[in-house]
Amino acid sequence: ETLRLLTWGSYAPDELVKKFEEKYPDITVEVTFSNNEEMIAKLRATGGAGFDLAQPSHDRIYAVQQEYNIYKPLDLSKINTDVMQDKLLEGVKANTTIDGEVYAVPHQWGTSGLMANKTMAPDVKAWGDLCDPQYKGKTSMRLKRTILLGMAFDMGEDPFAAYADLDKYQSILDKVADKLIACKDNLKAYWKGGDDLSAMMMSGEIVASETWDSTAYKLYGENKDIVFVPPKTGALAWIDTFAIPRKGEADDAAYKWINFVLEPENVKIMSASTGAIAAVEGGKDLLPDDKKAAVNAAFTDADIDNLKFFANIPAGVEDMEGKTLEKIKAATGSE
Amino acid sequence: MAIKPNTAFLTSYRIYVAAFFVFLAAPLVAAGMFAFNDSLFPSLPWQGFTLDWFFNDTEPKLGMFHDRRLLRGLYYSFVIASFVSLLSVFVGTCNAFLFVRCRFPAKDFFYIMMVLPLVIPGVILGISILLLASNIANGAEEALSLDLDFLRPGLILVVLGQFSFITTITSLVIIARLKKFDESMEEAAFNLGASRVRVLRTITLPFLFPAMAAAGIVAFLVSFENFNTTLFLVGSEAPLTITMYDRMVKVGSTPVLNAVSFFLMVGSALLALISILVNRDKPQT
Amino acid sequence: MQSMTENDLATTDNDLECVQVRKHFGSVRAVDDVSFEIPKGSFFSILGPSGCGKTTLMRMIAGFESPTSGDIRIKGNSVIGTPPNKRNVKMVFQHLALFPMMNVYENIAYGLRCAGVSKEVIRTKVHDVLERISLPDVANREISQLSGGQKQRIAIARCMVLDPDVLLLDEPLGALDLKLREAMKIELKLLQHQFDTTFVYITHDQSEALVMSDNVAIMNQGKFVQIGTPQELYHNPSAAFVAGFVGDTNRWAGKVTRVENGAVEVATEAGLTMRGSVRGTGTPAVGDTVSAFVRPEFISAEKTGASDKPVDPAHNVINGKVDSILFNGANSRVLVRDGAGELIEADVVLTGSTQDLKPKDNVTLSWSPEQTMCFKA
Amino acid sequence: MQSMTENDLATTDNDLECVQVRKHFGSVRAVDDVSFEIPKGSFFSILGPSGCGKTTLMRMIAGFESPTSGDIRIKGNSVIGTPPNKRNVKMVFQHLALFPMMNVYENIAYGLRCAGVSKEVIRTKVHDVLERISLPDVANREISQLSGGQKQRIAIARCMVLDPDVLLLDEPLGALDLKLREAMKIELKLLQHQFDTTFVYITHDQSEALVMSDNVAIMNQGKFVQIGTPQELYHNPSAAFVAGFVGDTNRWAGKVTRVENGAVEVATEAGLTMRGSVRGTGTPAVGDTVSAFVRPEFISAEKTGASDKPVDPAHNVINGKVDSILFNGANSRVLVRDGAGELIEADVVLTGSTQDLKPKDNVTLSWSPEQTMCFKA
Amino acid sequence: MMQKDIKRLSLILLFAPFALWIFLLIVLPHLGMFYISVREKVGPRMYEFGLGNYINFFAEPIYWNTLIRTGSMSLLVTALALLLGFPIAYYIAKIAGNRTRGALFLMCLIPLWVSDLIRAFGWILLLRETGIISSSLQWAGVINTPIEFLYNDAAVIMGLVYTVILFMIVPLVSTLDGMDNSMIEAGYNLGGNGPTVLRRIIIPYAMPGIVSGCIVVFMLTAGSYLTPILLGGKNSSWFTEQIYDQFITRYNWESGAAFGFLLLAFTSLVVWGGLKLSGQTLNSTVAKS
Ligand SMILES: Nc1ncnc2c1ncn2[C@@H]1O[C@H](COP(=O)(O)OP(=O)(O)OP(=O)(O)O)[C@@H](O)[C@H]1O
Ligand SMILES: Nc1ncnc2c1ncn2[C@@H]1O[C@H](COP(=O)(O)OP(=O)(O)OP(=O)(O)O)[C@@H](O)[C@H]1O
Ligand SMILES: NCCCCNCCCN
Ligand SMILES: [Mg+2]
Ligand SMILES: [Mg+2]
Repeated sequence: ETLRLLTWGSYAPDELVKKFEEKYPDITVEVTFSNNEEMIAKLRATGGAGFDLAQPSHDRIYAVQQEYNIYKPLDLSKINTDVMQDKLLEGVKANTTIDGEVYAVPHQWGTSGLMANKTMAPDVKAWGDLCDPQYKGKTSMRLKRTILLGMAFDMGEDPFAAYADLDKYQSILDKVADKLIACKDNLKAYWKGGDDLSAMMMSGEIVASETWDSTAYKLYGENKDIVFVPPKTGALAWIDTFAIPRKGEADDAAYKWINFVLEPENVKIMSASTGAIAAVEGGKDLLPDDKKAAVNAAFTDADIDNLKFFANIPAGVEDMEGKTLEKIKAATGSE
Repeated sequence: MAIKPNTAFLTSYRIYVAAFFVFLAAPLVAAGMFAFNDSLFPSLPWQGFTLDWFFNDTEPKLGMFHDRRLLRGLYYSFVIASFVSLLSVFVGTCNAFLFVRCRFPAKDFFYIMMVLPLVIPGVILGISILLLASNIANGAEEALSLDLDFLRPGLILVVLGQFSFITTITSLVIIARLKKFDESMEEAAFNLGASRVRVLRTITLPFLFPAMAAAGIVAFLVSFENFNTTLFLVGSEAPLTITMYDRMVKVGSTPVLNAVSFFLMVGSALLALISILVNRDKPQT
Repeated sequence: MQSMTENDLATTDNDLECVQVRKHFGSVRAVDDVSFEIPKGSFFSILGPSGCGKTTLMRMIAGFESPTSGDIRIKGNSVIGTPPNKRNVKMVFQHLALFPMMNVYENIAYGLRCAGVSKEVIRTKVHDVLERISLPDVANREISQLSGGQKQRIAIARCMVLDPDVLLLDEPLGALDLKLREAMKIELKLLQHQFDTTFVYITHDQSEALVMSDNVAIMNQGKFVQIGTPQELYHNPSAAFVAGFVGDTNRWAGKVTRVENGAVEVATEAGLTMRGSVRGTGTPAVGDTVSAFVRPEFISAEKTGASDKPVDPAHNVINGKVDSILFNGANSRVLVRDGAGELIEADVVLTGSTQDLKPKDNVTLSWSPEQTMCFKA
Repeated sequence: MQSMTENDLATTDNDLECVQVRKHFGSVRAVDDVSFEIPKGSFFSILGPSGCGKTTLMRMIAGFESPTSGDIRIKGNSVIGTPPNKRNVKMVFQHLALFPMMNVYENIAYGLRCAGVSKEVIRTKVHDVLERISLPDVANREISQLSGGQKQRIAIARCMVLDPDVLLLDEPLGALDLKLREAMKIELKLLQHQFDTTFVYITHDQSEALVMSDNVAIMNQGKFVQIGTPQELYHNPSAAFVAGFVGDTNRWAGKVTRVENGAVEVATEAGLTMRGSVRGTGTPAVGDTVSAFVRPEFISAEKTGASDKPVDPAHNVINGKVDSILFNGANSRVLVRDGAGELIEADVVLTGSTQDLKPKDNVTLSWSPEQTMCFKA
Repeated sequence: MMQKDIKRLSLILLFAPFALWIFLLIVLPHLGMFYISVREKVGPRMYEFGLGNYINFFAEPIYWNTLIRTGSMSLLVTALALLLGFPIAYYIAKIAGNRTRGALFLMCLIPLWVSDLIRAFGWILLLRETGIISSSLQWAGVINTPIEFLYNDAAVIMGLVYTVILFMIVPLVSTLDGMDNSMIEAGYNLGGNGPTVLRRIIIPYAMPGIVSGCIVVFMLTAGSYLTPILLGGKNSSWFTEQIYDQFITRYNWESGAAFGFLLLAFTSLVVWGGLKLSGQTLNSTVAKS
């Protein structure tokens, strides 16, 4: 039988897949790399068919499930929930329970924050510093919702709280948009994937950027001057989860995979590939040494306490954010 | 040669032509070159020559021939392209006979319909087919609790989506050839005692064969490199372009992508060569 | 139209008979009530202007079109309803339609293979027929490696190897260049002798039809106007159309001024008077309009007063002035402007000597009334 | 090659002169040392087999190729180095090259527009030239709506409206069908009279060249072999090539057995003996090989014993048997097999009477030694 | 009789695949898309008929600005492709020797050998601030500080021209190839100079090829996705990207479908206008090449 994974790039390292297939010789693993939006879009188009296990982030399940009904409830008895870090497990369960059924369990977590080249941009501490004129033409960000949220926090707002009042949220978005439009001039380019971000950072074309932590860790391995910087308003934390598509055809294999990748020696392999911290007890210690060093270089305990976990996205927010992003993208005159 | 322009003009003209071909080759050379760079990043500086990105079997420099996902992408691309070329050559041939040989009402209109898919943006084709298929599948599921799996994103939809516009290309190629066919050749064969089927088999199809082969090769190449239409229709069996795109945007590129590019360039060049040979085997009348 | 009386005889020595064959395309009567029969082993040509229905008639014989009405019989048996691949009538197409994807051998073997003949027999037959068309060595050539004349012969061989009852040829020389066409004319006739098969040859070039054929049918607007030997057609045309179409000729329209057992006197529109013999159907009376034809070679042109022989008093005599000489070697013509201002063409032999006619010379033209063919209009 | 002596005279009445023009493509000598001059207002043809260099020569005159060496002069001025659009030499192309995206009016007006002529003048000129080619009403037609002959005339009009010094025509009749070609031959000559412009006409069809031209140059393998009037070429060919290429002819290869001031006796390979006159350069001696040519129209064929007139004793006389008659109206031929087994062609007039020659008849062929042209091989 | 039956049968047999193809894969999906585009979402899994999605488009300047931007840049790309491609096509069809011409023609197809992605990838490697071009220029001493060639509209336009130019050259070569050389010679012979012959003879003659190439190129450009995304800068939005976003990021199939339809309508309108201006028909151009 085949296990069709719909997951993030690097969330299924070859080594691990091979190991899994050796352990379960009757299962072959097929991997499709994706991201939150595409996962949902794809599953929506297929009505939840075509894949046996998906890995959306914890904040992207509730509303989507209500609207499109693309996941099936998990059978928690088949999952080794014991190994999971309680706080994360409960958080995800709380976020993804509909009609008493749980739709997701946590896999790995990580943050979005800033990345800076210490020698060239020692002062980058907050989201807003990307717009600091002294780095004109040498900063970058991804034009997605993360930067909207980060910038909102930077401006003293609490966007997650505003989810309850969409009008309020809209006004925050408008403010953020103005700021980001004004900031446009300061940027070299919007990055679209880890690839161009790495290239720009490594080559010194930019000195600071919004980033996924894993990308920052990877670059730290190459160049110790490049470090992840948790913004002073708090890094945005996400938890990528396991969810089973409604028409998945290999549930058993899916559960086997979930349990398999949470085994400590496998977590090591996984984290080495993803740079994210597994949602198991002592997850951080299972990071490979260089990544652990990078995390330690980046985070103090205070930073960890200050993490802002993404809140569940209510229906309609994607649309509002989308429009805001379009507005920013379309705004010209700054060049 | 039509008429000889003066030499100074001709020289600058030639330089322009040469510059143009340099322009055409530049990005391919750039993409191909870094396949041999002994570095984890496909960029300058040059770290020395290596074939690791083709043949090495261990991370981090996993060569393309050991990279299961790329190989699987290659395999799916191949499967998709094969089906697409077979189907589109078949329908293209039927269309050629239809439009060259048959008379029927509103022929001009239908001819325009046949050409149309070529000018519909690929993204739109992909989306419209996805929407229709999903709606039918959802409808069937809700109303009849029927699982019409083939209407969900996946190989079949990708094949259909690509087929929908590639058939126009194959049709045009084969029509052009059939138009050159002297129908009296068929009559001559009848006259010599052949049955209808035999005429088709021994006269008409052999005559069309070079065009069918060329159309097939073009269809194969176009299918192999299609992105826009495929993007919306792909399921879990991703062809190479999609795999590479995901790799590049979602994982980060290493020179293995350059290696694949290089490999594809060589492959396409070979195919192109074959198509020339097929078309040149006999002087055609 | 001799065949009409024999419509119903089935036993026959004729390879091909058409009985009141008609073909209408919508309102176009492409072939209109054509009847003829072709005796075994003869060379029969159908000659007519473009669009007169020749190809349509031939396609009906070959089976590519079915007649609107009438019957077509091959060796006495009706073939109406027989599909083209079952008729023993083979056809050489205008552009030959040799198969370019096969070599010469395969082209010739094609029909035999269709008939399921065994490999060895095919081999012998193909080599045999190649011998007979004097091209024994080309079996393995590609079609594109043949000259125009060779292709022509291969196209014929491809049919003849099947031993057809009738071979149809639709303007097979049309695509060849001038010199080759001249040569092939003679060759075709020789091949027909060789194979001793009935050839039906379509052309709009009268010299082809005249040179090669035993019998020629003149076709116009879907109908056969006259069937006869080349000489009959040339010298005894039964209608003005035939007289005008076959061979070069001077032509006048005029009114009959006198009638006298088979001979008439005609005054042309421009004012000439000449005597002529009545041809074709219908005897013209005084006052009827007629067309008069005289062939250039029957008009003798002499410098006025140069000849010592007196002109035959029965002849038509006209004086004129040489307008121009169309020098064309043996086929040279002189254009003479007569008193009425019309141009008359006459053959001349130009030897290059000083006695040759020159423009502006005064000439006397004379020809006999027998050679002046008059048709009632 | 009369021009050679006048190479350096610049004042001239000649519209076109070529002086030792050569054109080599790599090792191919397409045109090799050609010199000639064409006087004002004449019709000059270049006649030669395919590939002999006619088109290349013409393209040099028009300016599309530049000669490897030699000079080309139009109205006495060298045009070497003048680009084609600055030469007052216009050209009618083989496939006419009418512009399909323009109508007739625009086609004709094109050249005038290029010359910057004002609108009204263009209008008058175009209508004028259309009158002169007798097509006053086609100005607004599309090219595709014209018949072959009309296209031909438009192509000429398009050039003539520019009043060229010389009009070049490269096999303009090649693409037309037989009947139309015949008609256009005469028409072209009339048009040239009309416009009174020098026409240089290329063809490989001798009858075209002979009928139309004032002077004809015979070209072979890049060289001019002879220049002369049609009659000169036909009756006094200066070389065996000309004798064989211009007009139909019987041809024998033989050895000289006797020489006698300008006359020779020749024994052919097959064993015939005949007397002939020496032509061309070089006087053959006894034992030399020669080619002997006799045109069919100079051979008289009589039924043996039928004629009462005695045959001229100076004539060559051969007895033979009629092999076949090629009936072609006024151009009929008889093929006679002589004692040596060779076929000899002679012209006959067939009147349709019983006295006409028939196959198997014994005939006596006779022709005069003057008409037997012998060239040293 | 019998022949007629066979004819009818073969007509039906040949028409069937054509009809299935066009109807099921082109007509029906577009009808479906249209149907979805006129549904308005009024709540989770609740829809109502209405033109809201279209109204939305026109009410929001960002959208139609992007569409117009996409359209005008596509026109620019088309014009550039024609300008750059015509001399190449002319060279191949009329000037190159018999042997080189096949090779040159094949070389024009080089970009077709690899996907859009790889082409864009190659350009990125060349154009980026630390890329090959900038580095070589520095190395050659032409510039002292690296220059960014990537992430701007010029890069997008160049990348697009690169991608589509072959679709301009191919139909041009085939029409120019069909043009009798003597037509050009006649143009000169009758007194035209180079520019006159080009303007009055060659271009009018090649018009069907030009229009056909332009249509295909314009459509391909307007519908392209990867190149503008990967090479574009901060301000370069492309309409297909917006369609993608509607569908994928914003889960809004209804307005995505409307956008798709608008793109189709807009590009068709431009093509129609182009055909009218040039006096050609779809039948005489695209269909011919
Ligand atoms: N399939 C057809 N449908 C309608 N009309 C036709 C068809 N085939 C021939 N015709 C008409 O029938 C007439 C005779 O045509 P046909 O081809 O037999 O002439 P032809 O004598 O062979 O002429 P040519 O010498 O030019 O070949 C013409 O008027 C032609 O237009
Ligand atoms: N551009 C060229 N390059 C090389 N050889 C050429 C070129 N043009 C002509 N030739 C050669 O020069 C010779 C003369 O060619 P040309 O076209 O002048 O002959 P032609 O007399 O016009 O023949 P035709 O009657 O067939 O038109 C031929 O052998 C031809 O192959
Ligand atoms: N907004 C949620 C982001 C989740 C990111 N997962 C990142 C995986 C990167 N390799
Ligand atoms: Mg015909
Ligand atoms: Mg020539």
